[in-house]
Amino acid sequence: MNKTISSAEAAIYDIQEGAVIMLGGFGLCGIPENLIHALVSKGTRHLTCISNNAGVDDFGIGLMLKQRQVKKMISSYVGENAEFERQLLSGELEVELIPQGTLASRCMAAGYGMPAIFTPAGVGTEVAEGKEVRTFNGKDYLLEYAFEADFALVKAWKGDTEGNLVYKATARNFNPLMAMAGKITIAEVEELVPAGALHPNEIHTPGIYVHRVLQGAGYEKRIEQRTVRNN
Amino acid sequence: MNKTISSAEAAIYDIQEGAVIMLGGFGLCGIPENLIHALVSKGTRHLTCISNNAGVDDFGIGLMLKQRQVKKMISSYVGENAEFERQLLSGELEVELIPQGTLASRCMAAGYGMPAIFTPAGVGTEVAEGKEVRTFNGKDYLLEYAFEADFALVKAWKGDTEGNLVYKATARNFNPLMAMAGKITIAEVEELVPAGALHPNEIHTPGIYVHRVLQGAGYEKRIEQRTVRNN
Amino acid sequence: MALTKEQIAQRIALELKDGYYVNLGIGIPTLVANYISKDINVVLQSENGLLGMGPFPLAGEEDPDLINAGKQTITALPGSSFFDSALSFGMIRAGKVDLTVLGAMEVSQNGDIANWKVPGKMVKGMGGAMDLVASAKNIIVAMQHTDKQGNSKLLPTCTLPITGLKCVRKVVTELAVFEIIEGTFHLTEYAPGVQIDEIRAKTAGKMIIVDHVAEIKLQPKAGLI
Amino acid sequence: MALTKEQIAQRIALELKDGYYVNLGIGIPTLVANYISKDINVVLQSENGLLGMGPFPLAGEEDPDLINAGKQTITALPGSSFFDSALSFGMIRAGKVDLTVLGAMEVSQNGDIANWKVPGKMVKGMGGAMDLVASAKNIIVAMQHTDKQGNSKLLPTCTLPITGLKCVRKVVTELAVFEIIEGTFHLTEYAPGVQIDEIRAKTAGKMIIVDHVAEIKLQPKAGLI
Repeated sequence: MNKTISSAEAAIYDIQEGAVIMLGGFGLCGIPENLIHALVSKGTRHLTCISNNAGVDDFGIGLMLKQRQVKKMISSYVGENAEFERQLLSGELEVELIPQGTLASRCMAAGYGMPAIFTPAGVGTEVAEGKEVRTFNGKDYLLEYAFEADFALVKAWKGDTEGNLVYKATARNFNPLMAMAGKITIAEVEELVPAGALHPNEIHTPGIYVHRVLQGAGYEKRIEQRTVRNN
Repeated sequence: MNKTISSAEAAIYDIQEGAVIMLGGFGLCGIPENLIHALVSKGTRHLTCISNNAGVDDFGIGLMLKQRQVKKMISSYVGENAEFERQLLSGELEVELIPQGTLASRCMAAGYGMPAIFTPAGVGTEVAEGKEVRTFNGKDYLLEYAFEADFALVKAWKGDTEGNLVYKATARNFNPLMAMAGKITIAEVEELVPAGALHPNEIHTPGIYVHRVLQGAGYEKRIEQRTVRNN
Repeated sequence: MALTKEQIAQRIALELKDGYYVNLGIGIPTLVANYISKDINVVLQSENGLLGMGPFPLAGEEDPDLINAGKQTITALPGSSFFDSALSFGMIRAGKVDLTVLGAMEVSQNGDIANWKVPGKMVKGMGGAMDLVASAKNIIVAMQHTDKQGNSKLLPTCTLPITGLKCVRKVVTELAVFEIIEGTFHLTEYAPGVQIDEIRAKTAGKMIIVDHVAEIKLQPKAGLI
Repeated sequence: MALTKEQIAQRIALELKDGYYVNLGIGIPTLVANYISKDINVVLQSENGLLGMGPFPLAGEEDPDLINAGKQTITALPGSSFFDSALSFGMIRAGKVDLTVLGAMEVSQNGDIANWKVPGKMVKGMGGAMDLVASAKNIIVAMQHTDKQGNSKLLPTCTLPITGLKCVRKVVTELAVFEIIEGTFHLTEYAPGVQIDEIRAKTAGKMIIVDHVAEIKLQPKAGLI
């Protein structure tokens, strides 16, 4: 079942205006660089983006923001982006902030066919407003619904032609969860290998969740906070 | 954080009469052979065992059944065991049958700190009796509670001294889920390696979930249904 | 002539389309793997934690760590993946498996299925059956048309304890193929030489014959195992 | 003498016990890693998907795929593991992390914490803070005792939007250490040379002084970074 797609443009050809898309990554770590560039080239607008962060001004989702392609961001933290702030304050951009673990769990719930999950995150806070609270064993939890998206755009380290994916280090983050939650999941990988080249024990995302797999190119993998020790 | 324990006897020393224990494995595939043998030697009784299956007459949980150590089995399928059937029909053994995916999800829920999950499995059946039904997007789901256990006994292929575990092939099954659900999780492994010998990308169960890790010995790994092709 | 079990499997193999992920239950469903067309790519899921199930191993190559949901030794094809039981049923619940083939003791005209429990007999458990029938979007039942006493297994309502409600889309027996639509068994195909009157007589549930009813055609053997 | 930020971290390092899994938040909490005793084994969790976080890399050895929750380049120690964000918060929610150290803008006498939003200012989001405070069984807050205007950050009730309710167990500031018990800040330690009257004046919430109140003792530097 060969899911290879030849170009980033072809991979996203059917993402329409107004689509809900998930984008993997934590900060700039593990983001689908090629697919974002293709979306920027395509210029698709009015997108709802579910992503833990919103990139920086000149990289990641920031590139889409600059072109005003994003109608709404659903994120846990959006701090590193002046254009984002400008659009938010001017009312051009809608933002929904949700706890990071809730974001992760809601993606996972979709991939596991669970319509909703219970989490204690946000109980007693603004996040709980309008939400159902339920007590189990004396502790309160919020009912949070599974997230689905028209498209999930994820980045893996290696992938095979069947769509099986392996992530590297903390570039894993939301990628496997969003890969499970997309109605159509598009994965870009640093190294695309033939079926059988990845050991079946080591696969993080089974190919059944992945619809298209792209050999990425020109990875910049920008570092947001370069921090080193002295000795 | 060295979690190595020197013997199966030492690993299970504090499993008391009446304890609730989970045992990994699907059929006889991936069962904690050494820990079961130690429990049989110890003779601990009145156990509640959560395990997908109940072993066969002379292997796996069947050995514990033979000694009448099991008060109650919580399983999805218990078909391969004459002594089991005898004890069940005579009323010596209590059995709770639950759908296999529900069993898996309830273990996982515990490991993810979720008090309950929703699953459609069992809606409209005996399994739903007394359970809360809830409709999401026009489909009915049962509310099923997280499973916790006093002890989880799991079997991995490789483990390191920090308790990180890697499973092999379909011997993975319930093991990582139960490893997450035990108040005390005891893992036996075919190959115990130093911390750092397993690649951190490839770990299936992070050591935080594992309290004791044992180098197993004398694995029989019995095959229940040896099936071969001719050419 | 009624179909053999192999022929029932052979007929069901025609339901497999290119690109399908398929879960085959124990019994007749397992035999379907023998008849998958070489012209299509199909991936078999085994709910104990495998995508990409291959044929049984050669003698001497059995791996006790590699079994299917029927606990038989099997192999894994290139491109396969292993995962835990929660993810396995997760992908089933999430509707990622395109087709599920199951055995049954009874099917009702509205698509209810009973296949796990006979009152008065030792109950072995439902295994993954309740999860599969509650989740799969496309379920085909493979079974004999009648029980050993000759009683119809295609019923107005199930008499045995239910495994799942309104889930079966199609039934293939040794006599016929039915689609279940709006509370009725729609007879679409009959086994070669079998009279529709015989099928009608052995089908206790509400049955109608579709206009384009035809003789069952079988896929040539071309499979995995 | 009020403690420096480094000294606050140094004091908190004394709370780490052998065998602990610890999550350190951004800011002062991150500095705690510098002071972990070499006599104990502690594993650091980073909620973006890492157990076994090591020191910052040497220049030239940064890996863009290996960062902490503050997006800083870091390293992974032998025995570490990587996982996805759902499992990361899963182990937090399941109570597997023994100690969580966080910064805060306000803490109330019943242990409520506010650390994510200031009305009228650009809101960047809660990140993982709400998950951490709702789940962790043992939370220590590291913060300055007062804000830049000199207002107490230890309050009867939080004035800023809440991050979590009744979750903070201990507060360490540049002036003092408090345990929060039954709706009261229990002063257990004071910074060397700081008068209890000053602490009282700068603590707006209900405060009592424990019998065994003592001067803060610091762990010598002996850490990872």
